[in-house]
Amino acid sequence: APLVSVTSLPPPLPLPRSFLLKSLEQVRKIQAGNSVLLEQLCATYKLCHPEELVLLGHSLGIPQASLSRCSSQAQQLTKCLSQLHGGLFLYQGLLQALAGISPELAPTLDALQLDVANFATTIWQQMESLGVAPTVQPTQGAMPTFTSAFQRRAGGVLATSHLQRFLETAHCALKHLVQP
Amino acid sequence: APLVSVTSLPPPLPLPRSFLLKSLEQVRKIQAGNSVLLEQLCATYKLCHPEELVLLGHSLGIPQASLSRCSSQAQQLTKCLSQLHGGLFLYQGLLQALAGISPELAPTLDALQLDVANFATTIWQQMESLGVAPTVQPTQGAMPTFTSAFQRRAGGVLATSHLQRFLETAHCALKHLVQP
Amino acid sequence: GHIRLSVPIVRLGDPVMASCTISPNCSKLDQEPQILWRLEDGPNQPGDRQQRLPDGTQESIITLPRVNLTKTFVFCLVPWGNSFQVLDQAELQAGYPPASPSNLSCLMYLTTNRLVCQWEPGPETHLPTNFTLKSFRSRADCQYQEDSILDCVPEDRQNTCSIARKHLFLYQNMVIWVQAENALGISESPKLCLEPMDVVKLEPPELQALDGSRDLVPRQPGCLWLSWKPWEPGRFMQQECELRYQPQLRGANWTLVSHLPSSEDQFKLCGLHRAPVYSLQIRCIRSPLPGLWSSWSPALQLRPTI
Amino acid sequence: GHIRLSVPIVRLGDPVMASCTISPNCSKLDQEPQILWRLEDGPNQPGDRQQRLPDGTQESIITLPRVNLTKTFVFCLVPWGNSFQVLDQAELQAGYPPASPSNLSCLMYLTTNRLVCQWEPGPETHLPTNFTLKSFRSRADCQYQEDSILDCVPEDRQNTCSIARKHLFLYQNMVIWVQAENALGISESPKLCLEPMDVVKLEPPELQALDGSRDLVPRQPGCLWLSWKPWEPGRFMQQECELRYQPQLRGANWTLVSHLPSSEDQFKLCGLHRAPVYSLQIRCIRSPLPGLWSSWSPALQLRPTI
Repeated sequence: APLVSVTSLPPPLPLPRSFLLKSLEQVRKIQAGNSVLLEQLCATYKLCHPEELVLLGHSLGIPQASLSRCSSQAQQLTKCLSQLHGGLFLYQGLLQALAGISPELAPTLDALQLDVANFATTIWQQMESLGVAPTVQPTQGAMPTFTSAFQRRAGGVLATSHLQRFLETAHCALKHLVQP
Repeated sequence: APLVSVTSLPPPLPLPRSFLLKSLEQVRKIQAGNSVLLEQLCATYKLCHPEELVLLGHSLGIPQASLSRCSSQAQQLTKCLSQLHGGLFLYQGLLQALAGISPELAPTLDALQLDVANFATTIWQQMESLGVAPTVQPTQGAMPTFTSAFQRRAGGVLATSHLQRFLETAHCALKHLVQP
Repeated sequence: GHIRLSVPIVRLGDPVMASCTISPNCSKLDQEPQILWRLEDGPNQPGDRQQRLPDGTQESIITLPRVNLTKTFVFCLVPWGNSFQVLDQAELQAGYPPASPSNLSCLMYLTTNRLVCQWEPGPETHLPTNFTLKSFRSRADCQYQEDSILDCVPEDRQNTCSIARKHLFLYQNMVIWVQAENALGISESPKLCLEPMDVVKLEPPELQALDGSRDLVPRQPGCLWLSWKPWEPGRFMQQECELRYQPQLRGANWTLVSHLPSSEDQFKLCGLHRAPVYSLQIRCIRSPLPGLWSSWSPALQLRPTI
Repeated sequence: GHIRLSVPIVRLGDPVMASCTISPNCSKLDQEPQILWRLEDGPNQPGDRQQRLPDGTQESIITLPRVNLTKTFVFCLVPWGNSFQVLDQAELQAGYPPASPSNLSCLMYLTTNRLVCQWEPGPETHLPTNFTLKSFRSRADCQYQEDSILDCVPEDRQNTCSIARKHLFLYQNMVIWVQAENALGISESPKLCLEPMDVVKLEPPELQALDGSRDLVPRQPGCLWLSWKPWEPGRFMQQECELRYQPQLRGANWTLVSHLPSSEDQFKLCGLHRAPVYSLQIRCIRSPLPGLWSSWSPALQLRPTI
């Protein structure tokens, strides 16, 4: 059964079911760690409203990744995988830039960063197996620099809430692929 | 009551009873630690016969301290205290030269060395209180150097068995002073 | 936006002043935005006054008359569309300077070869407060300082610290005290003058019943035969011991036998008739040199000969 | 005097040769002293042969045909007056090379985020033997090596080592094995190929009885109402659970209910009549991805409705 119903495109690639199941599990694992981090930032530093940090996010230059090619309407598998990898790679770098955020949050942040990096690797290796990986891995763009503890914490709130939205889209797309 | 009965000498110095009691206790404490070290050297390295190491002791140059002025026949208090201090000072240096003898013996050796050093200080301070201390503390002479683990262990057997005999004499002399 | 506090750590109940400044080149904002403040989860409120500095910077100043929380997050915000945007956040801590630590006491342990001191830290300061056990060696009267000993830093939140053998002269006086320090001040406990061996904590000897069936012990009615040996690590110390015994009857009192030697191979306790079973305990003290009583040995239950 | 051993560490049962030499400038001795040997506490004995070397050195050689002790002190002595003097001592060790460690297995723990591996070290070697858990990351088939992971060194005498999260790719295969090494040789265990998450050790859910008095649960005879939620750290995993129950009667067997979901708010178990009290336990496994069964939950004792 075809996975997508868009015509005039190359035929859909067969993604192994185990890859999809493992990816879904990784999404949920990262979502769980991410939620813990958001709750800790709210409880410890009273930073509970990401919508109040939009202006700061702009001035710090906190980036956001898109998953437009993974929406169920116009799913283009190769491009979706590539966007998924690119986004995870971006957030992994962003989480790394938050290092030193606070001793209490460090274990959660470190674990989250590793989970995101591992997931990005899983996706990349699948792209390689399918022969759709670019010849060179993308390199990380410039990351925001934080000049105060508050900026780092606010950056943490923004990065985790962006990642949360990214993962919701990714989960939906993967779910659609595993049970078409 | 005079402490010694030798005539034609300056009158005996009054040694505080608490100094004598504390000195006796320190002698017994060092004797106990010393015995443990001797037993450990025998049990661990089968070096149970100091009399078989005389030749080695000569060639290594393991020194021995005298307490001739503390014998009950001709006790000369100032000279006895000075010999006691000198001997303890010598053995403390010798025990220090044994450092690295073996990981198992190190705690016992370290404790013993500290007890001997502390006892030497007690004696020296008493000599100062009596006004009979020389103006400069003695300095340590050349200590044997050991070129093998066996030499160091054999040196340990010799040093501890010399110290044991020295302490027996000291105990006897102090006992005589505390109960004339 | 940038918040400055007059002091970041204050005494509880003291006032604190905060200023929030917005530089004029913050292009996304109005030229003269209204600066608002928020404490913890509280409502947004204006400052006491807002002014424009010569360089165009907007500054709002607020005075918090009494700081009642030990930790407060202070936010500086501006209106933005229908909502607000946080520009900066500062953390304000409050507490008390440390009181003098009290009840400092030390015990010398022969098994670990450590002098262990404990103290009471005094009332909660609500601030990170460091305790340090300080000491120096001295002559008999504790008036003069010889070598000072390395500071002893207790493990996290323990009101106890132990000085290792290598820093001690066991038979020489030392002066010991505790220093408490936090961001609001320093205080010291009263100083203790002691010779480590004079506060040695011995263990009691092990009390043993002598087997009544041995020929060595002739049977005699109403008696108990005992033996004890000093606790091994304290064997080099001259000690004096005391024994207490009590018939196992309701309301019975202990009877004390004092001035016993530290070692007995065959000790006879007679004149026991009132009960079938007696409890016995022994404890010892360094003597005639100063010392502390050991705890009582575990009770031995014995039946006197008939 | 100086002892030289042909080898300082040998296989148990192997022979070893020792020589003791005395230089001619050892003035306190005879020119040609008789060199004697002593093993441990044994008697003094002459060597196999004694010779004078061209430079005047005396040399005695002894062969120990079979070394039967794991540790032997060898002494070289000379007669001296009525007794003997020790000139040198050497320590001879004996044992076996390590066997291949066996039964290597690993579990991934989600609370500590560590992959814990254990193994059996094989028979005693009598020599200091170092075990090292070695590993590298690989692709699906475990044929190719990607990054190698830092060696994991177990704590003293523990046959277990744990690899921290930062060295792991949880969803990628890795190759793991144990290397044993002592003075007599090196050996390796068979290699394990696994993906850490496939050996995750989940904890069972907490099984709870639903209060029968609540309106939500209509009373119906011979039934039990239960609920469970997955163990929190494993909640992100798709799981399948199974329940077992047993009437509390002598000789009763467990009844199994399989293919249950990992979470149930209101699970009804009916048709229970034979006993007044039932024991119930639940366990779960990652599914459909590979996993290991959790242990059974602690038993819940429940009385069916009448």
